[in-house]
Amino acid sequence: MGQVEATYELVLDGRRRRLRLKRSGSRARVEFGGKSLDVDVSQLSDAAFSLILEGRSHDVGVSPNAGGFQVVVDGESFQVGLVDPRRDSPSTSGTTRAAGPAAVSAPMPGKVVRILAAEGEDVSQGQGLVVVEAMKMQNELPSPKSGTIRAVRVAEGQAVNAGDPLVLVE
Amino acid sequence: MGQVEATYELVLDGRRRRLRLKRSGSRARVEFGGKSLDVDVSQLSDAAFSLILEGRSHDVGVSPNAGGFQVVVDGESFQVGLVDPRRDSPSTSGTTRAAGPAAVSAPMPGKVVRILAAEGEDVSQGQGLVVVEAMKMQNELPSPKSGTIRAVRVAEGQAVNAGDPLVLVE
Amino acid sequence: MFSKILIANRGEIAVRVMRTAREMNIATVAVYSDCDRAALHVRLADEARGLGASPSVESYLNMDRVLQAAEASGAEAIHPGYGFLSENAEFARRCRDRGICFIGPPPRAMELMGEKTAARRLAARAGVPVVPGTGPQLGDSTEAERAARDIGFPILVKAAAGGGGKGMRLVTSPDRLASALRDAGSEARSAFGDPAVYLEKYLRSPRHIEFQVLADSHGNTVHLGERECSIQRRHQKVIEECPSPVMTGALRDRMGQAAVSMARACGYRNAGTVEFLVDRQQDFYFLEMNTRLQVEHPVTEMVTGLDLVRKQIQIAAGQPLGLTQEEVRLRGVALECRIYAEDPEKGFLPSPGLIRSLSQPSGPGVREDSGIYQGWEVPVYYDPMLSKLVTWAETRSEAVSRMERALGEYRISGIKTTIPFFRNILAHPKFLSAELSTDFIEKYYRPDRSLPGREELREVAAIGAALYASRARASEAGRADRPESPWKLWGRWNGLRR
Amino acid sequence: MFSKILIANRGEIAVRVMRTAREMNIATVAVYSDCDRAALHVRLADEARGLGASPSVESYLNMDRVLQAAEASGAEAIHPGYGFLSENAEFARRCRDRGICFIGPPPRAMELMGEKTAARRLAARAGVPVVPGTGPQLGDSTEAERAARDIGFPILVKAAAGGGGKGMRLVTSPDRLASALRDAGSEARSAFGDPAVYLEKYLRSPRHIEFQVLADSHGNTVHLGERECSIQRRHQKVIEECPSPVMTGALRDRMGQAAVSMARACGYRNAGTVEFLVDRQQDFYFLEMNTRLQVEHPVTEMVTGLDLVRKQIQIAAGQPLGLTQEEVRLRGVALECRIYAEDPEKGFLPSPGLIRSLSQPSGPGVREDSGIYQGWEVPVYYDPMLSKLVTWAETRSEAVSRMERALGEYRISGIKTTIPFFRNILAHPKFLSAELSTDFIEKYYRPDRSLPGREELREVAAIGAALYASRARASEAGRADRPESPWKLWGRWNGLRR
Repeated sequence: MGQVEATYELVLDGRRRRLRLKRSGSRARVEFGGKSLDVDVSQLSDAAFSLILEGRSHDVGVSPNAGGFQVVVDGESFQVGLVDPRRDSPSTSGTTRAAGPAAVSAPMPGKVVRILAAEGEDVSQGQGLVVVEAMKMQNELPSPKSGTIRAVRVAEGQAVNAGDPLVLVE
Repeated sequence: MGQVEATYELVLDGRRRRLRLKRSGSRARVEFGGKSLDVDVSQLSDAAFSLILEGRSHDVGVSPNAGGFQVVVDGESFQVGLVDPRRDSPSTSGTTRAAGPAAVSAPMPGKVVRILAAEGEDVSQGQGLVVVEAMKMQNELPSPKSGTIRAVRVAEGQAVNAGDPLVLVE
Repeated sequence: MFSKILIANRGEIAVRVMRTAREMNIATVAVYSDCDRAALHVRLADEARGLGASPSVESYLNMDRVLQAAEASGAEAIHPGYGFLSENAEFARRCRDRGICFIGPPPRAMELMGEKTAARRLAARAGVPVVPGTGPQLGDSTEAERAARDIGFPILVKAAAGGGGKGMRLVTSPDRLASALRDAGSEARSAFGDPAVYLEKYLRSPRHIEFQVLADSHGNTVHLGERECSIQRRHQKVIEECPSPVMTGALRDRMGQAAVSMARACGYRNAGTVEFLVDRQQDFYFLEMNTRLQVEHPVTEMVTGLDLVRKQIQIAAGQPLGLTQEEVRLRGVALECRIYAEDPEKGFLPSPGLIRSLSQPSGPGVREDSGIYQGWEVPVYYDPMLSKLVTWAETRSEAVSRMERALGEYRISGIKTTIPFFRNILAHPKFLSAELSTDFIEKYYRPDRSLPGREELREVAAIGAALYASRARASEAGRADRPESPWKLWGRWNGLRR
Repeated sequence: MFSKILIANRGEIAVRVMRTAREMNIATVAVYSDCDRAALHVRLADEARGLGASPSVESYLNMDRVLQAAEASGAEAIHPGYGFLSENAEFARRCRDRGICFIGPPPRAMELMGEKTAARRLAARAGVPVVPGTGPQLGDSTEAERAARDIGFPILVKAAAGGGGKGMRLVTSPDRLASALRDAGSEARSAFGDPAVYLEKYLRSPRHIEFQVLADSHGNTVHLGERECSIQRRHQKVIEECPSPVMTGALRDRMGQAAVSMARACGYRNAGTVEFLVDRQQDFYFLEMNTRLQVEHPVTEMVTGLDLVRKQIQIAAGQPLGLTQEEVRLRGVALECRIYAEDPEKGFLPSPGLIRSLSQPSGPGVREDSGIYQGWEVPVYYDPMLSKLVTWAETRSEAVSRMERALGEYRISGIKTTIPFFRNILAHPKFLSAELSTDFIEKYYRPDRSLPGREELREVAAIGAALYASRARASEAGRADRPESPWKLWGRWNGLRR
């Protein structure tokens, strides 16, 4: 895999943490949380690694997603956010902001079965705005904040992909 | 997968056969052995396809090897040779010719444990020339023809890869 | 015996049925919707026929297309699996009219058991205890209230044509009855096209225990013991086991006999399941009969040693059961976890998508009935069940340890699954001590309760993410893997963001 | 009970042992050679320690390094699996000397059973029938010939320290005896460092039937019934089953008692196997005792319901067996096929390499104990066994059908395996009618006998190759996948070709 040296800003369990990685072939040195660790890395496939850290063996599967990565370690699943250094904010699907417009986006692919609010309508935080059906389950998506519906981007019966913006509240 | 139209010279069960393939996305038309077949193709991975031919479903895994391809159809394994149009001869590991020099090459990766003939020695067809060990098994490789050892390319104890030429008989 | 059958289903159950058919030397025909072209059940079948577009109504629920596929392929019988057309009496009749054997019960038995209050009446006539309750004619609200007081609060209002928790309301005091009747009736009308509801006594923390029955066309009916399915979420079973930890030989005989009586009462043939609620006094009440193979049938198979699909096919082909009640022997304990494509960290949100890496558990005492593979894209159109993980051992505690081991070995990335949810539940002391009830998950499941050692793994996850990111950054193609921020998309769409 | 154990092995058996350890809540330490860094047993272990270079003598056979790994990790016990150090009494002693529990028999029992003629003498003293034969002192050729005539031709000349067919000669007439003694002795010297040979009566077409025994340190010894392992190739078992199709209750009792006597006679503890040959008259003869877990132990596990590795660990930890002979119950029939990385079309040539695609069988009655995964490169250094496929069913014919189904579901590409070989053998009428013997493969296996339907699949193979080639041609990278012709390589090397 050649030489790599990089620093990442990660979001773990809601907290931002810095990780420094220095890798040369199967050997990696990681500085993280005040510790310095030697890691033996074996790449199993595009999406999977075997890591040995201080004698402990870990099987790791990584999948990129909207929020960063889903990382499955020894069968346990974790969400690890990655801060884009160019924008310095974690890219997270369905992220809301306290001020300014907030989008309600589809958390998974599916079909819009009901729209519960119209453009111009005042809504309160937590109020159901759209019902999306996937895998025979209906999921009501709540408003991230109190405000006014600025835009409804979808129609009932429409298919949507994960991350598609559905409604904008301001 | 876009459009493909090509003709292949294949070697199946020792016989050379022509196959004409016209593919557009998941639809393919194949002319082969005097028949014309419609095939529904679904690519499962780099190395695997699901094919439906006249209503019959087949699971196909393909691996390139020295002789062409190993093709596993519904769990049954086949060797399919491919004639290189630029050379017009099937590239086959360990292929022998009636006339001219014949190479004995390693049929699998392993270690040379014994060499049974020296350069300049006369040997007869079938006579053991080299013993290669792999996976705790010793395999004696016979001479493909009667003749004289022209060259011995390996030494006892040496590691070899599949296809490596070991001895040349002329 | 049949020489070819069509399996009118998809996913793990279609694969399950094909396996037995192949062992019986019967050719198999798969059917598939557009998005299921590369599904495992299509890959493993001898023949495959497309049905149409991905939504179920245009494919797996479309009787005309399924029947056309059966006729075009020359299949002599159809196995419906569970769900889809499996409990559709009209479909069973249409099969019969076309001379195709429907591998399941007679249409009349399906209908009798499909209407809940009719099934309750039949149970009562057959001497099988039912939960105290009413028929679907409730009269006016005064009469309904009188009936409710007779039964005693709390009561459940339930849709007569119902199922799956639709048209159901729990009522704890008389003053809430009228509105509950109105709401449940309206929900029942929209869900089933029938507003009829009835009242039933609400049992607190009951156990859900069901009996597997087999009946042939020669008059033989036996039961294969019970399954306990008390661990439920949204009225859906998620963990099942055989035998029930509270079962005794005497109770099994009585409940088994009740199950056999129900099957006889409705003229049942083939495999079916009689469901009961069991209270803390070990009194049992008939709940309903499922007229098909159940999702959870493998736990019975592991403990009895029988192949239920083989029995179904043999019965449908007119063969005698070849098994007396005395010959049914239970051995050891089996557990099943239903692995769903859902995100337990986000309220069990559906999680369809591409399976990027997968290793499935195996080894001693482990069976996996799965419909997935690495590289398969789990579609958005159907039930989220990916596979059923089953373990068997001599004792319940060993079967639980084995399940924990197998869940730990099950590695899947790309989509979220309920595997962590099961590890959480199985580690609960109340699960280990078998204090099961249908409200177990409400009472005991704490999504934020971490398994021991999880915190150490979080650090490893961070390293894994960084290693992946370093590769992605190194290659030009890396960026393409990551979906763009919805904010950017949004901005592009309507120019709101600058 | 131990809190951590080291598994001094690799591949499927290391994975197998870890599974049970995890179920017992015991932490596991894997060891690995350089080429096994990414092996499945390393991925599934809690901890992992590198041993050294890939050749076995520098890694899995290196006692110092294995013991260092155990001490560094704090493991309290070592499970040796089979092969490698599993029957090495010196290793067992060195474990003991360092205060590490060796999960296996006492060193003295290993030594007693390791020397063949000593084991034969012990058997005879314990009243267990042995194949008629001599000790290792044969005297001069006249005396040897007299001994041979007493036994009766044909006879086998066998190495006293032998195993695996090395130092073995079949002699059909007296005039070939002298040269056979010379050849066998010289082969034995080079294989085992000991030229001693002995004579044994040659049984024609015998069955190989072995008994599993378990003995604890509290004086309890039981047998778990038999395994028939008559299907052998190059003196290696390839298909095993439990129970033996020729076994009767009375014969099982007698042979089982003989097996228990052997275990008691050598002071055995832990799991062991007593092997017998059985002739057509159902007379049985002690062959040897294997002082370790056998490759084929899963068929016994499926039929008895016991976990043999759990029993091994419990016994090693000093726990009593907790199982009487009467409590051992056999149920149904189990078969095992050993899947090797060998090319059956090329005389079973080893076939190491990259596993490009893999789907493993599962479902009812199927267990796979495997050490591989998609993307794993099977190394050239070790035994070619990839996995063990085991099926269980109520009857033998169903277990065979299930095995055929499971073999058909097993899809692996990139390397060749013995799967087609097993499909061929299982389809043979003599296999179905259970007419098994150790020369079955010589007598009945015909590599060129195609399964029905194979010819149609050949056409599909051609289409698959063309589809692959069309992709490869379309992409620039395609060519890089195909190794160059050795002719071209040769030409480049020494300029012989122009």
